[in-house]
Amino acid sequence: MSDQIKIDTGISIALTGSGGAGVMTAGGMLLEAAAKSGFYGLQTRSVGPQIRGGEAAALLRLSNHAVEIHRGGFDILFALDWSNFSRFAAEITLDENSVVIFDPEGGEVPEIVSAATKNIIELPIKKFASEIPGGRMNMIALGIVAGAIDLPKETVLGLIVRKFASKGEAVLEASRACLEAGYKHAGSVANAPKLVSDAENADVPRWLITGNEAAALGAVRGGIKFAAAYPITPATEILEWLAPSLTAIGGNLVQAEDELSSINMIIGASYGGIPSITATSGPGLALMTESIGLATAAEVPVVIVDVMRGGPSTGIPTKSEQSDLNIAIYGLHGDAPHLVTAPLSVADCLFTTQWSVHLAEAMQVPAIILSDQYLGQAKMIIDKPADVAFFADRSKVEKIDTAYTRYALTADGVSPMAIPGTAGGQYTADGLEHSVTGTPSSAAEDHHDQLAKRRRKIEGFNYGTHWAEIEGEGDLVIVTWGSTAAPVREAAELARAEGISVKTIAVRLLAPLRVEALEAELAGARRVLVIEQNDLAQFYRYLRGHVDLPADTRAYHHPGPMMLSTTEILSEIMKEHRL
Amino acid sequence: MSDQIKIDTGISIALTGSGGAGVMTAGGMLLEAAAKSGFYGLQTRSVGPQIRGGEAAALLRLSNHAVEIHRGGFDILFALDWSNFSRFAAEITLDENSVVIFDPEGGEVPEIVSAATKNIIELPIKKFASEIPGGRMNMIALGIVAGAIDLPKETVLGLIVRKFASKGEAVLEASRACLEAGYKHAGSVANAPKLVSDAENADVPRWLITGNEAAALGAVRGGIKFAAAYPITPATEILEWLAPSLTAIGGNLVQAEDELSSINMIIGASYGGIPSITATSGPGLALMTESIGLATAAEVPVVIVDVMRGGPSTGIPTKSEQSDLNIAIYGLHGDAPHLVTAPLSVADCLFTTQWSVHLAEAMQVPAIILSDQYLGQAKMIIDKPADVAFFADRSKVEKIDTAYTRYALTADGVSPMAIPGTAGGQYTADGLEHSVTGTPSSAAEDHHDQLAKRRRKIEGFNYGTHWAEIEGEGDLVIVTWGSTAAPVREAAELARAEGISVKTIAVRLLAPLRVEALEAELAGARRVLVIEQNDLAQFYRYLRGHVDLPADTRAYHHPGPMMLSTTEILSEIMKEHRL
Amino acid sequence: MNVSAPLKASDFKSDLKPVWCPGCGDYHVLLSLTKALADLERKPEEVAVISGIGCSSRIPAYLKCYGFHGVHGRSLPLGTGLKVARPDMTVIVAGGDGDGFSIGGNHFLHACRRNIDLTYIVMDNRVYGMTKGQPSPTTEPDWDSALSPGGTGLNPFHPLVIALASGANFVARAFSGDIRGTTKLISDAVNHPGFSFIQILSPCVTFRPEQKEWKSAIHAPPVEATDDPARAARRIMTDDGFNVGVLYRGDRRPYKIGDGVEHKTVADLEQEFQI
Amino acid sequence: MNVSAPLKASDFKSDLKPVWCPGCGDYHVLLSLTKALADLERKPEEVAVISGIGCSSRIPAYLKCYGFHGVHGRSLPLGTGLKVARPDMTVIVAGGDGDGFSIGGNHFLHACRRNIDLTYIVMDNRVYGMTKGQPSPTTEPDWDSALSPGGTGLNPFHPLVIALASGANFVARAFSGDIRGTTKLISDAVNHPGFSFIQILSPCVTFRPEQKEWKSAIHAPPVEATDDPARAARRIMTDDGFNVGVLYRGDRRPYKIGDGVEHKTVADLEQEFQI
Ligand SMILES: Cc1ncc(C[n+]2csc(CCOP(=O)(O)OP(=O)(O)O)c2C)c(N)n1
Ligand SMILES: Cc1ncc(C[n+]2csc(CCOP(=O)(O)OP(=O)(O)O)c2C)c(N)n1
Ligand code: SF4
Ligand code: SF4
Ligand SMILES: [Mg+2]
Ligand SMILES: [Mg+2]
Repeated sequence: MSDQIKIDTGISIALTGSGGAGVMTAGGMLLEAAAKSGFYGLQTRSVGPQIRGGEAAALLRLSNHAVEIHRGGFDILFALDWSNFSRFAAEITLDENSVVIFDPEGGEVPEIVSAATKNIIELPIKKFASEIPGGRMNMIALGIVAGAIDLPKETVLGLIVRKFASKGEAVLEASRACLEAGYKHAGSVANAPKLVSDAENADVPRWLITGNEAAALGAVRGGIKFAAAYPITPATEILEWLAPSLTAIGGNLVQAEDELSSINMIIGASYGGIPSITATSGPGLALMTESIGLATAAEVPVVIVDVMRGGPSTGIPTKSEQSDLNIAIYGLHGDAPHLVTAPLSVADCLFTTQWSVHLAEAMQVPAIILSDQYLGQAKMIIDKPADVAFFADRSKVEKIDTAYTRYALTADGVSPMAIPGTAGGQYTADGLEHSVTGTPSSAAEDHHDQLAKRRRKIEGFNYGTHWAEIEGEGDLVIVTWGSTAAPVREAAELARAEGISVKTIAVRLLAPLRVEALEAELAGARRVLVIEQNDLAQFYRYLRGHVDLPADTRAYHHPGPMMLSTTEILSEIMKEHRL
Repeated sequence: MSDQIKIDTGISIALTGSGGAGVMTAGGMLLEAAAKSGFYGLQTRSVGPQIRGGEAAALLRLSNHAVEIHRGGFDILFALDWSNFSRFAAEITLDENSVVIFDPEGGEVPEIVSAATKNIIELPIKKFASEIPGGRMNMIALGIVAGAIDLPKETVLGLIVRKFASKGEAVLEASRACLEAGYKHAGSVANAPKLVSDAENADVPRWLITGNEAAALGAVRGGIKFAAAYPITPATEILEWLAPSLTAIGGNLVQAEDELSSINMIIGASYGGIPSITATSGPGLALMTESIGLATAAEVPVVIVDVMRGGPSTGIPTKSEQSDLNIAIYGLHGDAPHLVTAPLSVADCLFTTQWSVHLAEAMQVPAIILSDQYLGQAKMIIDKPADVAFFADRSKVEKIDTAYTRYALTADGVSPMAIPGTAGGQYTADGLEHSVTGTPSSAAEDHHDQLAKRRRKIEGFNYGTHWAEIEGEGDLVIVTWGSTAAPVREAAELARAEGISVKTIAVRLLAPLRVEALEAELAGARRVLVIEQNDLAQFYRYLRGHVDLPADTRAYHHPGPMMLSTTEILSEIMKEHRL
Repeated sequence: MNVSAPLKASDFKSDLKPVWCPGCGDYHVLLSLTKALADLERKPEEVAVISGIGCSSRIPAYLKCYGFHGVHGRSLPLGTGLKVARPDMTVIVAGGDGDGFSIGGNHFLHACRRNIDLTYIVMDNRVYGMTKGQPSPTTEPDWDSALSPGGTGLNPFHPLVIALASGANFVARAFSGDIRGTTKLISDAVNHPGFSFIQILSPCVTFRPEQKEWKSAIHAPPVEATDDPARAARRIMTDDGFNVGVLYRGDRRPYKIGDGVEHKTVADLEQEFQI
Repeated sequence: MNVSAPLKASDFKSDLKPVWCPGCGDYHVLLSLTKALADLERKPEEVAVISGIGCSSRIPAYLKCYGFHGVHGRSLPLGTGLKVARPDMTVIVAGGDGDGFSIGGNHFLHACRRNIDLTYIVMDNRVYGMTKGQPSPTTEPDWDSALSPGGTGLNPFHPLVIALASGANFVARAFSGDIRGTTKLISDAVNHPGFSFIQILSPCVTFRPEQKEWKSAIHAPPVEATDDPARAARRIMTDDGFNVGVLYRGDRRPYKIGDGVEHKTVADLEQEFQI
């Protein structure tokens, strides 16, 4: 086979425009129309530095089967204008098959675009819009693209009605007319790829959701009833979804003065027996580590979602990166074993959060969930998630007959907890080292016992098969985690279609690492590729530290802001294959 | 050779007593008298849970050559009384050669003591004291022990005069009389070991210093002029020494409201061109990590001394442990390379701190120094430290002719800094990712360039041979760090005396790890032992993650509160030797 | 324990021996707290005492209530989370002046403002006892110490004024040696809705032996408690710092978000994602 | 740049285009600040502007002075360290209400108390602009938002009162739209010794469009600035929040520890360890 694998999994579309052009609205409607028409897809957004408004790009991928991430190239670029296009150029890779549509009033086609493809179509969109009273370019673009890729007009019209009905007849009419105009000119883009529906998938019930929403929902599905919040990009949506939702289900969300407070609020609430969560990003997580250590030592379950962004420091708040692995695993002072998990897709944000709530509660330990800006903010069409039976189910003492020992040395390390209010269960939770009763102690025996107990309870737990998603067989094994799992799994599938056997291990449970299981899965591996999105190959170093890897193990990694793409990973697979 | 190596390096003495008995005073005078008499030695203190007062043990080791740590067993135990002796029993290991002196009025000899040795000597110390007006048991004990081990009486008397002269003639006279009484009864302890002076060492100029004092002095020797402080055990002495000292040399120390503030104060001062430091322990370090990341990203040199104590959380504040390695190396969010060093002895606290100031300033990067409670608070007789030429010497722009680019991509990664006040050098330091000028940027190129620059400047620096202290040759290699270096080096020396060849590598520069140099040093190794004082074998995991270790590598480690002792490490060496 | 018989103060005391120095004011605070709890007729399991780090913050373990000895400076968020999630519990937060006004100052501000229904007791000894004698925000400007030779030169922090200015609903000053008065103030504070703050002057005999003199400086407030924060502030700002009693009683509504009732199921919430 | 000629406001402005929304109040603050610096006849290299994180905290990069855009909430400690270590620099700390009063509240308290000779400017828009519209401590209790549906129900934080109560030496309120007044207040604040605090009402037109009305609500204080903190506090607590001008001028001695003179050498310090 040739190195240039032809990838044909759906249609990738970029809509770009300057501030106020409304590309995100148009993109969102395209996505929803695809969803309603039985397709899958996703939309992400890329913006300039302005706080609000300013140039934006809506990046979509639509397909007749589930897709998790951009492919790495775009089939259609629709530029309402070219101002500040350079800001997005790196993200919008074009090739000779790409179709570019633009309005000549919006400036000259940039060199980088004209060098990539000859399929460049000029359409006077602005003029079309000006011919319709109240007409807007973005709605015309919507019609052109929807028509070009064969989305049914009625579906898009239905969305327009739902969206603009409340804005009055004039607005609605203008939008409708724009859409019609767009569909009319769709024929000018005859060489655009078409969406072809797959009868098998068409009727599966679908959801339209972001990873942040999915994580929040997973939390309440898992039994979360309390949250404390301090806003931070790109985690705020989790908190904003939880605020009304928790109140609705009889819980509470408190806006805290800072992250030191939010982490302690959830520890306090959870000490009170109420499953609790917070969400933040790197800078906030850094502020929380002292108190996550308290939760570890005092054995209070809490869940912290870290929606990662570019680091270090304030870094790049609006871009994705997997560079908080180190702090999540190793950021607590002292020997402080705790849980670290990572969702492997947008939909998996739901499962992983729900599972993490369950694990934290079962083991009375903090769990840090490493989501990221991509997973959190990508809007995705997914199959309606199955109900899984993971709930907060803490081991509690109900009736106390004899003296209660809060930190008793049980076989599995989990000691039944007395929830405040339980008569006879009174104890003092403590971050000082303590004896089995909770009394402060600096005796070597108590320290060793309690350290061993806290280690044992998370090392010995039965995590089942959820620690990773494993696919394929082969002596080339790719180990990955978090959002990078999506392009890895897609690339591996494409490689397999070309006859190359690749096994992928996407690790969901990062700490404690399931060393034995992982070594068993790696048993036949001749080569291992460890793939992730950060500069220091954090996961690779971590694996090396714990797992016996084949000599022929290589890290493939780069930091954000660019995601690792299916195409780039596929080309790494090819390199290994050629070796 | 037998497994029971006879260790004979000086005399180990434990003085114990209940609150107010004054064992620390007696111990301190014993140490000082030994120093004045040309010996070496050290004293540590172990106390009960009371905030102030309460039972205490003064633990000493005296020798005619430099000693860095307790041996692991005691030659002399002097119990003024037995109440709460059990609290210290684990720390005061006795064997059949140990001599025990006690006052029968102070209770029954505990089982654990009488089982260990038959050399138990009853002396009516309380009665002796009561016979002297104003007499105190601790001064009598001082006389007995000093006499028994052959310390010259005039020296001890001289100290008494200096210490008590200001308290009035009566007190002075009482102390003098007690001392005389003690010396008189020293003969009852005839079988105690004696201090024999070594002519070679006797005249070397000596200092009496703790590691915390040494670190503080190293800081000012390195050029520190500003400190911000938030008290925490066991780091406070560094700050308390710096407070008047910095003022005296024209600098400043500000007491901050918390550690979030203290770390930012030193970043602000250092941004202003003034070399700056703070000191803390695990909980405070955890609060600082977000802003240490800022210093990394904005390239502002600062030095943070973490005097480690038992963890996690509040843990065991008064006991030593090496469990903050993970947070020190990996505790910052994002990819944030910075320096981590660790002093290898009390005296080395001076060198390592001074060197760390130099390194931080040379590379414009934060340096975290991992000292610990043992190093920080042990009082030690050391040779007067040599002057080393490591100063703060930051690369600065003096005169700006063209546009200034603060974060210019230089070959070594270090970009000359404009110090506020320099005309034309105005720039904005930023924790947001930025271009070479410091302008915020989310462009992939800028992010990659700046990440690479910050990595390059610390990876490529020439650290010379200071990255580790390496001793001996052999196919058994011990790799260790921090305070554990002392018993490791001593045990290796004892093993060598028995004909076993052992090589020891005590790593001073923990991050960035000198991988090539370390691998070169390990080239001939057949077996490697990694030794440290924590529960999770943090250093071992870290080494595995970065260095190709021989298959036969084993971690030997345990958490605090007990230090790793020379005897226990020697027995590990024997195990490896027998294999 | 016979729960039907009224409980005595000693029923609230645990068997653990305090680590405090002999003579420390905190022993008296412990005593007053147990008396107040007995007077309040709470059951030990219905009370949670939450603290930070410091000598004073050791208090939870000496009680037979639920307790949480958290990290330095974060007792109020811990207590806030507990109280919001478990409004049925009586929550008392306790600690020192360093814990509450230095590292914990921000939480103090915002807890007052939030007006959660809990009681916050600060055992103010104008020093960091636990770390062996450094100045705290309430320390006199000329108090000499190793960390601030010759004194800090800083105006002391006015906890009562800040509490008032930030919205605390009940503000009082007590002296630990005055067991009867302190007991009464604690039970009044617990009974008062919203955030109640009591500054208890509690001598550190080890690092501030001169505080033994406080006993004779203490006096009752010349006038009744007011419900006007501005008047209360002026009064506190001009008093001599030894005026004990209730200084302000407000009537702000305590913090409340949800009503604790399940209006929707999780399945209801999921509707919004359906296409 | 000809340093001998007097500098104009534009000499303090960098070429960087602000990321702010069109109409944001912070543009005016930037303008007033450059005018004040010109009026103060400072050289750009003698001034450092230090900020945290938020829309308003972006301001240093838009100036031609030295700047430090630190992390969220920590601008005052950064500025404090700089000023204590480099007393020759003019230090201005600037940021938002979230940055300064929520996450940064503790530093605000203690910076006022410490009375370092610097100027702290808070661009108060009663919202978290940067994170897209959450309530801040100064937000009205009934302001509806996604994170606090129906409003927080909390009394707003009174920054001027807290500043006074904590010991700030100069306290003023300004309105960003009033360029002349704001310019004058900034230069007065910089000239005043010790810690000067200015709350600048600076509308967030995007998330709080109703703040465009502030323009008409603003008025001068009815009376002259006072040097009595208690009177100033009463006045501020009872004003309508739109009273602009200097509200308090104190005469506390600015913070000072060492005198910057080398009285001893390091070798002198080492003596104490010699046996
Ligand atoms: C994060 C952190 N910083 C510092 C410390 C050290 N520390 C323990 S208690 C204390 C001060 C206690 O003072 P206060 O709250 O007044 O209590 P007191 O001992 O006087 O009762 C400090 C600084 C700590 N435990 N954690
Ligand atoms: C530790 C941390 N927590 C949260 C954030 C997210 N964050 C950035 S700016 C901001 C609030 C800004 O509000 P304000 O200070 O009022 O500034 P404005 O944008 O309104 O000018 C927050 C919460 C952060 N950057 N760092
Ligand atoms: S040090 Fe002071 S505050 Fe602490 S226990 Fe002793 S007397 Fe009490
Ligand atoms: S969001 Fe508000 S504060 Fe931020 S720039 Fe826009 S108008 Fe200004
Ligand atoms: Mg105190
Ligand atoms: Mg704001």
